[in-house]
Amino acid sequence: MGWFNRSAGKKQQNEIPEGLFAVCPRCKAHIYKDEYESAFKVCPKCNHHERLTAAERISLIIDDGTFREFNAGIKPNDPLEFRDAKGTYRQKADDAIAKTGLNEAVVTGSGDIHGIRATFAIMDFRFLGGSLASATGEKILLAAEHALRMKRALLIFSASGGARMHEGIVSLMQMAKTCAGIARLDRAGLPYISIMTDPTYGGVSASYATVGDINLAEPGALIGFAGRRVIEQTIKEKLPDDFQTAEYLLEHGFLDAIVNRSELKQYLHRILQYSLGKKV
Amino acid sequence: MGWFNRSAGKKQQNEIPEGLFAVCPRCKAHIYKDEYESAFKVCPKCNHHERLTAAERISLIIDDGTFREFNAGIKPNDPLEFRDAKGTYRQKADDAIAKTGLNEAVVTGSGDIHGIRATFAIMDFRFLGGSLASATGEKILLAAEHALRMKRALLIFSASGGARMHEGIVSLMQMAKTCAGIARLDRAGLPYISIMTDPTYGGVSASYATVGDINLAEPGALIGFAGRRVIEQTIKEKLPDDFQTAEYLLEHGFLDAIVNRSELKQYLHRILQYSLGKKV
Amino acid sequence: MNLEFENELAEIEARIAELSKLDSKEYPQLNKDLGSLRRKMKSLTKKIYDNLSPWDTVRIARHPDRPLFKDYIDGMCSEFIELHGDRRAGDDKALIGGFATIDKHRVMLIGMVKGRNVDEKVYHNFGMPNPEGYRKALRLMKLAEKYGLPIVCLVDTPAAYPGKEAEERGQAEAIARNLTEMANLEVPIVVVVTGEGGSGGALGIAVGDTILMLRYAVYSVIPPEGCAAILWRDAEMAPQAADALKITAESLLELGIIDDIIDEPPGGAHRDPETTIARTKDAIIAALQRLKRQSSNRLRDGRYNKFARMGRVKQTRS
Amino acid sequence: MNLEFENELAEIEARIAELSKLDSKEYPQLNKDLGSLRRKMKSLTKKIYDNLSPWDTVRIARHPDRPLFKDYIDGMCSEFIELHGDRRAGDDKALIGGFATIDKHRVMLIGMVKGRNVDEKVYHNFGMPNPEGYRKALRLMKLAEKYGLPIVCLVDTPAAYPGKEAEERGQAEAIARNLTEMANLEVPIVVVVTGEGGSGGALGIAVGDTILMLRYAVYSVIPPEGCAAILWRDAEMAPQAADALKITAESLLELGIIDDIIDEPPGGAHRDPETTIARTKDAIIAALQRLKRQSSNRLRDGRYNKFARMGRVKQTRS
Ligand SMILES: [Zn+2]
Ligand SMILES: [Zn+2]
Repeated sequence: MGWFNRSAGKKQQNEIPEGLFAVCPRCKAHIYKDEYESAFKVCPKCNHHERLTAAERISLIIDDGTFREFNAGIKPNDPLEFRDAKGTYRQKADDAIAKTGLNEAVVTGSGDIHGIRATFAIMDFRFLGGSLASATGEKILLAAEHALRMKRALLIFSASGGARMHEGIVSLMQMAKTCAGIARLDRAGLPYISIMTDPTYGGVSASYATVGDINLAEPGALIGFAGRRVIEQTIKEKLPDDFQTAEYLLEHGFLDAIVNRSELKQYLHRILQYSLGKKV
Repeated sequence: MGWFNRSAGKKQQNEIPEGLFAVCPRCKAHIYKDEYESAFKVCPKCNHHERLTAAERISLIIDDGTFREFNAGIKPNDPLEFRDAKGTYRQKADDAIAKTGLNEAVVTGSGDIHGIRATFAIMDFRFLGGSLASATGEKILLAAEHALRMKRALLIFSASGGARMHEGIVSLMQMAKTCAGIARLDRAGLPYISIMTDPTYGGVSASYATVGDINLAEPGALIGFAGRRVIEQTIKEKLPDDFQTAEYLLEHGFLDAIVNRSELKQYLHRILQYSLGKKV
Repeated sequence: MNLEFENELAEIEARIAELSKLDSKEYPQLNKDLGSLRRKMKSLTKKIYDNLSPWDTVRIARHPDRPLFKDYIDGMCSEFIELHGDRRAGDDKALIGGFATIDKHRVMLIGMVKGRNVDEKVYHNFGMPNPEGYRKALRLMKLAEKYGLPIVCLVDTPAAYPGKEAEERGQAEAIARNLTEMANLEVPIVVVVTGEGGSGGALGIAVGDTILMLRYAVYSVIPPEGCAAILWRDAEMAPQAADALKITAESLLELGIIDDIIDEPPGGAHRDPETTIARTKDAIIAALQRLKRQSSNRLRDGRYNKFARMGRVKQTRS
Repeated sequence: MNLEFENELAEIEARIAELSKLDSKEYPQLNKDLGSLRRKMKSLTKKIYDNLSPWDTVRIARHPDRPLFKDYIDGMCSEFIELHGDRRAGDDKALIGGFATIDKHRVMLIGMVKGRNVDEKVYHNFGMPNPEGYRKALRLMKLAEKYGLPIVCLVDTPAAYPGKEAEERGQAEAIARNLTEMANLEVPIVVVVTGEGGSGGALGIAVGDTILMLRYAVYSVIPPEGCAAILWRDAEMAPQAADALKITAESLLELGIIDDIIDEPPGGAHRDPETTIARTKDAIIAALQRLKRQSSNRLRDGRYNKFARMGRVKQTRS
């Protein structure tokens, strides 16, 4: 469990106050920050899984030193030259780049899981809410093509509020574009494993995230097509508390399993051994 | 609509008293027998579709003089040498043969629908409740193989209470056997159209009847897996009146359409023109 | 019903209707006046419709008299045989399909049904499909593939239905599955956005080889009202959002999302449904003829490349 | 729990248990008596189990201590990763499946779960699957096909659940779909009937290349009670119906429905689950080794011919 004991997160989440303790955003328990970080931001009291950055996710899942990022230079495009009340999308994207140190809401590359090489796309919710836009879609399609070329499994970790409306229809088309990549992998008999983390919504849940050969989710992750508020406004009733939780989706048949973060790497390794029977 | 004005039924159903009038078994309306017969036993008042014999069905659907029956000599087998409180299955089968003039609960052959040649399997409920047994399954599989060989559409008219328990496990296996035939047709891209008539239950609904490329049913036909009484006993509540009717199944997504008997031949002809685009 | 930017048109129309009732013997100027009014009507229509804002276009795309899927079925098809059910859970009333004959072409025709009066609208859930709708559509598309029939999809939906049961039965998965499977289909797929192209709910049947759009249809990642509420924090800013989102046929053509625009008659489809439907039919036939010549592999690869090109971003070393 | 035809065995068992508590110093005959009792026990067990009626066999197949699917998972597999859900409506608790490793073989393992105590039984719906169960099973089988994994199905169900919602969601269609799609699968399928093979509900996962059956399992088109109620008009005649229906492994082997019988230890699987499970494991491994050598085409054709032969009837000119 080497990957698990390393201290990982270099960035602090806003929820965690400076000092010795972190505060669980769900149960408000005070947790030694070291303990919290080394447990990859899982609350030891209530099992709340806090959102991870792409870098933290890589350090959690991928064997030390094996990750090779590709297409890191792909940055948001601005096909609509979009501006809203608060300014231009270009500025917003630049701010996101500066804030996160990422060029887009997804990091793609190749790496090993306990020695099994695979292709990865890992979303980072901090970058404009993990929204799906042209550069995100492009990177994911290129990752799918990479997996196809190398005859490897593709693993996508989703974390997204949905399509990035600043790129309008071009964002919407990324749903079809990424799914076309998944479709090619499927025809080639190559495994695609989708891991949904909190949150996975809209244009991402309605495209690559839910059509994994195997659909996994982290405990408590919120996953849905429409947002809770939109639905409540539409049907004019209150939704149950567990609506759109991973546990709710499992019960309704859309997840193969919910996997604790501490077991996720090992779990993926076990699954990959079955999925690559024919190819490796 | 020539097929429709011919007088068809040579056999009298028990429900219809001798004399000038037939009585609709549903709405109890008195109908001129000639009118009733020439409407292929559809009540003009309530649209009740009375069960048809295989011969009536052939005369309703297949162009005059084009039907060529095959495998007519296949008769019930008695793999278990079954006998119950009332005697032997062999005797029961012989009685059914004598009563119906058929050798089994299904008649198979080739014929034309407005000039389009197809392969048919037409069940007859009078023969031991249209039950599926080894000879029934054999004839249906041979029909599927015939359609495959001739590159034609297969049409099956179902009318059955389910598997014939007198042949025990051998009857059960006919479900897998007939479906294997359907699977081959599907792989070859050949159309299979299922027409469910009253009643279609158990081993027949849970095999070939419900996996048509196109699933049709006659109005009011009862179609289900388990019988109403069994379900009511299991769940200990009363079922709605329309439970397991064709209309109910349509609403729940399992039928492509409900077609009136008077329009069925024309409807099948229209559909066949779409289904054979690639093959003919 | 007339939209507010059409008020002037409505006035002239009313005037024409009034004059038309008069007797030309008693009113010698009548024909001249009518002619002049008609000319004015025509030039004003052109002026208004040449200068529509994107938000105006949204209003036209949602116009209650705009031809709906059933009008297209009646107007384009010599035959339509509806095929029901998803074979899993139900028969969606907002998204329907079936065998259809358009000119000499036998196709699988699929589209959203909005309904005209209140009862119809409720029955068809205002054209907002549930997961069963998308699953039925996929079933029919696979049937079309088996039978070698081209697929024609007419898109006109505000959105996939955002309901509780829709979520429970996997609205997201149903759409995602369609996007994935449509990429694999081996028959031609022609898509026409005829009215509202409402986000993922529209895209769920819109992965086509040829994607056409009526002149005053819209196609958007989010309704302008929703976008305005989020980015402007004021749903009233919908016109601004509509503008920013580039949701008109012209913008989509420029962006390389659609292949062609089907022109609407002067004053929009709602003023002349017949011509609109005839032009749509012609455009579909032309697309079918083009696509039918392609092998299934070429079709599939072409479709892949088409979508792969959308929003292609080159690596920029910074 | 002991069945009434095992009463004599139970008495001897009780005697043995009693004697075993005694001290051999105070009771010099002890070891001799115990030995004789054990010999008697053994020979009586053999006598009883060699002369079981079909109805006795039904009782054994339903014995509460008979090993259940979860016991087989624990006993046969070095790893089992359950995969949930049908991606449509739910996650059936009566029919489950997942990746499993049996010896050196990675497989997709699928089976019915009955549950041991009342809570478990209710949770798993007494091993009676709903349509979601069959659809999940099919999804997993197709996944196995994609990954080139053999499929192993363990059958133990009274029936597919005859419920209202089961009908509404297409119990018949779900089973029929499995029968059809399983015929097309390109990977080996090994089926073992371990307990109750309840009609279509069992067959829904039992279209195999190799079909095995435990010695005291039963497999029937209808439960004997149901058959008796219909044909004898008296459910109490179930033993007669069980006899007539030929539902034992031996009868099924004779009829050419199954390929082999897995012997149960003396006194049945419920007296020695460990040995039963070990033998089942060995039989599965042997079948896998045999089937893995066959090409996918040969497998598929072989499966077709296997079922086509069942109940083959020759034309007799009369
Ligand atoms: Zn906590
Ligand atoms: Zn009547």
